[in-house]
Amino acid sequence: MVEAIKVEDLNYSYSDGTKALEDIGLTIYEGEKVVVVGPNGAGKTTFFLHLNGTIKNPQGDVRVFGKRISDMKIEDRIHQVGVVFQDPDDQLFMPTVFDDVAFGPINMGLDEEEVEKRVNKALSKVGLEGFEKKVSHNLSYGQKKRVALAAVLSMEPKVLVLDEPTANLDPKSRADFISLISDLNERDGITTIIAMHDVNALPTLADRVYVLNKRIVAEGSPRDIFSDWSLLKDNSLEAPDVFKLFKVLNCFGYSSDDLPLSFDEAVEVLTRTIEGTEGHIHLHIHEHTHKEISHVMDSYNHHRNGKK
Amino acid sequence: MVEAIKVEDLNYSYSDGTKALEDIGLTIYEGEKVVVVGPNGAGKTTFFLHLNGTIKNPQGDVRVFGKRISDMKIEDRIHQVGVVFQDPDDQLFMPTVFDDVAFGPINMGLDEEEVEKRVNKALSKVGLEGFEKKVSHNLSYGQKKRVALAAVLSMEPKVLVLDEPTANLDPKSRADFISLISDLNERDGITTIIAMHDVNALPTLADRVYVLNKRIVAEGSPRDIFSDWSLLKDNSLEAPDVFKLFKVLNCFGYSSDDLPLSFDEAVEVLTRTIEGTEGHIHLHIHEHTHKEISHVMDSYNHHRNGKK
Amino acid sequence: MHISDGVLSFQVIATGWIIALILNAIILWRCKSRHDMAEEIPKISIMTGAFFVASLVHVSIGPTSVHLLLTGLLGVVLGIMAFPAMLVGLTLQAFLFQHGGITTIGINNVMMGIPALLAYLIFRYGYRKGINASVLGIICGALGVILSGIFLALMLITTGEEFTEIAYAIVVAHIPVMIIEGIITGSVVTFILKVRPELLPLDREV
Amino acid sequence: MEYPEIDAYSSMDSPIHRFDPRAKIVSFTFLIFSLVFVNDIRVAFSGLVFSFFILLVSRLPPGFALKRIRMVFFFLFPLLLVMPLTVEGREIANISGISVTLDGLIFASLIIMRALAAVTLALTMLATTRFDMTMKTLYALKIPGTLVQMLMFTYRYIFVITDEFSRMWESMECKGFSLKANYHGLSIFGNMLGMIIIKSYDRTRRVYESMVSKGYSGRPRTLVHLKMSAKDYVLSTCMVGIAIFVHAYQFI
Ligand SMILES: Nc1ncnc2c1ncn2[C@@H]1O[C@H](COP(=O)(O)OP(=O)(O)OP(=O)(O)O)[C@@H](O)[C@H]1O
Ligand SMILES: Nc1ncnc2c1ncn2[C@@H]1O[C@H](COP(=O)(O)OP(=O)(O)OP(=O)(O)O)[C@@H](O)[C@H]1O
Ligand SMILES: [Mg+2]
Ligand SMILES: [Mg+2]
Repeated sequence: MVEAIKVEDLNYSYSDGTKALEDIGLTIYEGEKVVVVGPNGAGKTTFFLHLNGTIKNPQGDVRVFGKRISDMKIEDRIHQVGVVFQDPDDQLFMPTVFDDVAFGPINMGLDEEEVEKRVNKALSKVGLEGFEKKVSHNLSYGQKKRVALAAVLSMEPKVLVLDEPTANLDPKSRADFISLISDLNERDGITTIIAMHDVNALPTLADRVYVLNKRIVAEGSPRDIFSDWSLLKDNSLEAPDVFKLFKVLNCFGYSSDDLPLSFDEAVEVLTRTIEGTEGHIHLHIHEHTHKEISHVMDSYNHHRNGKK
Repeated sequence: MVEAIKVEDLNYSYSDGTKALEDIGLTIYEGEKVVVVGPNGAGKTTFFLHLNGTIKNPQGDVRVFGKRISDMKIEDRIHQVGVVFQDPDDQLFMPTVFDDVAFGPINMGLDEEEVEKRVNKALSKVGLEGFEKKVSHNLSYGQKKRVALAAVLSMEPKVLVLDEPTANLDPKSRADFISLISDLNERDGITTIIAMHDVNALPTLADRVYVLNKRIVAEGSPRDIFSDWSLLKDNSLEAPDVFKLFKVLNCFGYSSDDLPLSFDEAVEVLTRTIEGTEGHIHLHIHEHTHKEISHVMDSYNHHRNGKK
Repeated sequence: MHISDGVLSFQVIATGWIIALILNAIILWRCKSRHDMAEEIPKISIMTGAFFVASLVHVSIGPTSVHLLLTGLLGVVLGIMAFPAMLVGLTLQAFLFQHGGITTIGINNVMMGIPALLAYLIFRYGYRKGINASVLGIICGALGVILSGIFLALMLITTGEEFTEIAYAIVVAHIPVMIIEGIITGSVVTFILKVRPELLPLDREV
Repeated sequence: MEYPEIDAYSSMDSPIHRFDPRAKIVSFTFLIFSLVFVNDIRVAFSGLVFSFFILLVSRLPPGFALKRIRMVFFFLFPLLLVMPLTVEGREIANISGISVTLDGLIFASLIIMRALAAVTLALTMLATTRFDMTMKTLYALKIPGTLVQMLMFTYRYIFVITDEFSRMWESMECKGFSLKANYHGLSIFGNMLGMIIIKSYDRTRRVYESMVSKGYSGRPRTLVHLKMSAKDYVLSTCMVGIAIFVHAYQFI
């Protein structure tokens, strides 16, 4: 497997002394989709700043497809890694949508015709054909998010880094955005690295999860991470509702080893299990059910008990 | 029941001609918790601006506890309705936390001692005792959100209006904030009106839901609203994952009339149902199961199919 | 309070453009040689945007209302970059609102930019001498306004003696604005010092 | 607070709208610079009439145009009251010992006509082109790229900061604050302004980060497609001709 991003012994402190990253080491392979989770202030955004060259001399080793990021030419770097930040207003700084989406390709030194082709392609990927002439402040929040994504897609990066892609979006825009990102990963083979708090959306966007809290605290499949409730608790995380519910169903005697994480997966798993068990599942209360349930509830609802 | 907020025939257009609200009419009773949902740009924030007197001469009738809002003195109005906006950075403009939380009470003309008492009370409500001297701008995002809430609580409003209280919070802060708000409603009897996109958190914060999309499109209990999938589809909404999952369980022969909306409720309902059915539930595949499931999936996952 | 087209004489307008262009060229060239322009350009632009928006606020005094100039504050916050920032701000004001004029962008830049630069120098010097920053803020805010007023008066008188009385009146009319901006600037400086001191040019190299 | 919407009517159609932006900016600016230095009141009047004619040709809605032109008139109107009293010259009336002079009246009218002509032309020039195009045209006209970039970015963030400002203002008002010109009010306003400055400063870092991730290095690069036609040449020659004529006619 090709190593798309490899980080070793990365440290970072802000000028006011805040230590934001400590001994970060991780490897992300080409074509993977990886989510980074962690509480507010964990250093996710700071970590991403290392991937786009804002922090010019990283204290540690940051490699993209084998090359040190600090040795790369700007044109090469932006062709490898594109970062979409959280607030679209920070990323749309040009007068029109066209100018914003064309900004990267122009900086790459492409000729006019190629720039236009890329702008059209990027806008059609995010479903905003015909918006070229529009002015950013007339767009809705969800549309601005898409333009910000298009402005990075137009550089055709191999690795796409997204900071909180679903925040503040309405449910439809959120679902659209999620399927757009997973399409980019699955159809176009773009490696995606995402930071987010939205655990219910996480399973669709992650093959693998890193838990960051200044250091890399844990790494694993979404299922591994969400099964470890003390890890979740220590890092202010939660498990998806569907996952928690299946934990409870387990207490009622439903037995399946692979607990689903999202609604879609749940339907699949249920169907499979029921078909596999000769067409039915028994849910019942046995001796330990109540104890088991309150155990699950305590483990996963830890946050709720804090303040009461 | 006392009518806390009564709005009739409310219209609003922005100066550039954007029609944001059309013929809004609604009544919210004292002590209720109401959530307003709707897609991005539906007019939720615009509607809230009418409740706090920012829009001075509403085109329509907005009454708070029976009095027209445009006839009320500022001091009275802010004692009745407190609005917490989405972005805490827009609401914290004083040098220290104390100053921010004291801002409202000082404008109400209270004496020093009373102001201090209120600040302490408000800060302890949001769990930030001892933060008085801190500089608001240097707090974490979740803490800022709490300070913004405290700055409104210190005016001791009878009605609390919150715009997207959970956006951008990490899962723990989100859970904390949700339980804080429901405490304020349940223990202190404050009427809460909330706009949000976070459907998984909605059930805990809503007795009643209004769907807004320029007009009031629908009104009802969370269960009514989430059962009406064509309503959801037309207004870019989704149902909570737990609810959708129980719809699927229904297809497998689980029968219960009150489908749970949140994880906590689900555990309760499951336990009750299983106990009620002599200790077990059968899940099985019958003739129509597959058809029913795909029907449920199609109804609720409408957004996913759009772009593919 | 910038002067509109059609009032000043050719000599004054031309002098204004010449001084403005030379000063801007020197400042930008200096900035290019010391800083990374890729970092400076968004910084100046967005800060200019903030000042542009803030200067649209009207404060009502009695029956009339004045809008803010914020020359002193701009100098204190942006240092010598206040001068090109002022050029951008004035151009946009003339283009977007037709406030001020097109032919007078140069002279307006000088008239408001030089007081901003002076405010900056006084602030830095005073702070090094240990004068309280809030007091310095008040002084710089007030000075920025009154100096702009005096410059404006001088330009009018240079254009023709017909303007003498009006020039005096303009200086007098600036006194309330001076007081208002003094208070505002003092409070902004106090605030920034408390919340984000590194934003002020306390010991920053020019 | 309202957005600046100078180009709200730029998508209309008229000969002025169709005028090539480069030629338009050059010839209008030339004409403006010429008309503001006219010293003969009759020529100034003709200039004013000509600029109104151009405004009419552009078909901009009169309400929109007048609102902006009016501003300049109000600004300069006091001259019309003061100058006849203060400027020495031929007396035309005497109000209880104070003489009103014709020279003062003429001088004030001259200034106002020059100013109105300039603002009318400027308005017509700017309102008939999309503002982004105006800025790109400046770049095409070899105005230093650094300045044009600063104009573009500032223009964009005026909208973002206006929204931010309005939201802060709303949240202050809903806590019972109203701005009055007293110490308390002004110092609270100062805090708010300080906050706007700090937030904008923080935003500059984030914007810089996102520019860097798109390969920005400070060099201006923009795509502009402009093509002059014969019509554009004719129109600009006319306008420049008029601009020269108003000063040169005395020598002919
Ligand atoms: N410019 C800065 N100067 C000083 N400290 C900073 C700066 N930016 C961030 N920090 C601090 O660095 C730490 C990491 O911040 P970062 O923004 O990377 O966290 P995050 O994981 O992205 O959080 P969130 O989930 O809230 O977006 C925090 O403690 C934050 O307060
Ligand atoms: N200051 C403004 N000027 C003009 N139009 C505006 C302004 N503010 C909002 N709008 C428009 O009014 C409509 C309603 O906006 P509003 O912010 O109330 O929606 P919302 O329901 O709060 O959306 P969101 O869920 O994204 O917060 C939108 O079409 C928006 O573009
Ligand atoms: Mg972050
Ligand atoms: Mg809103």
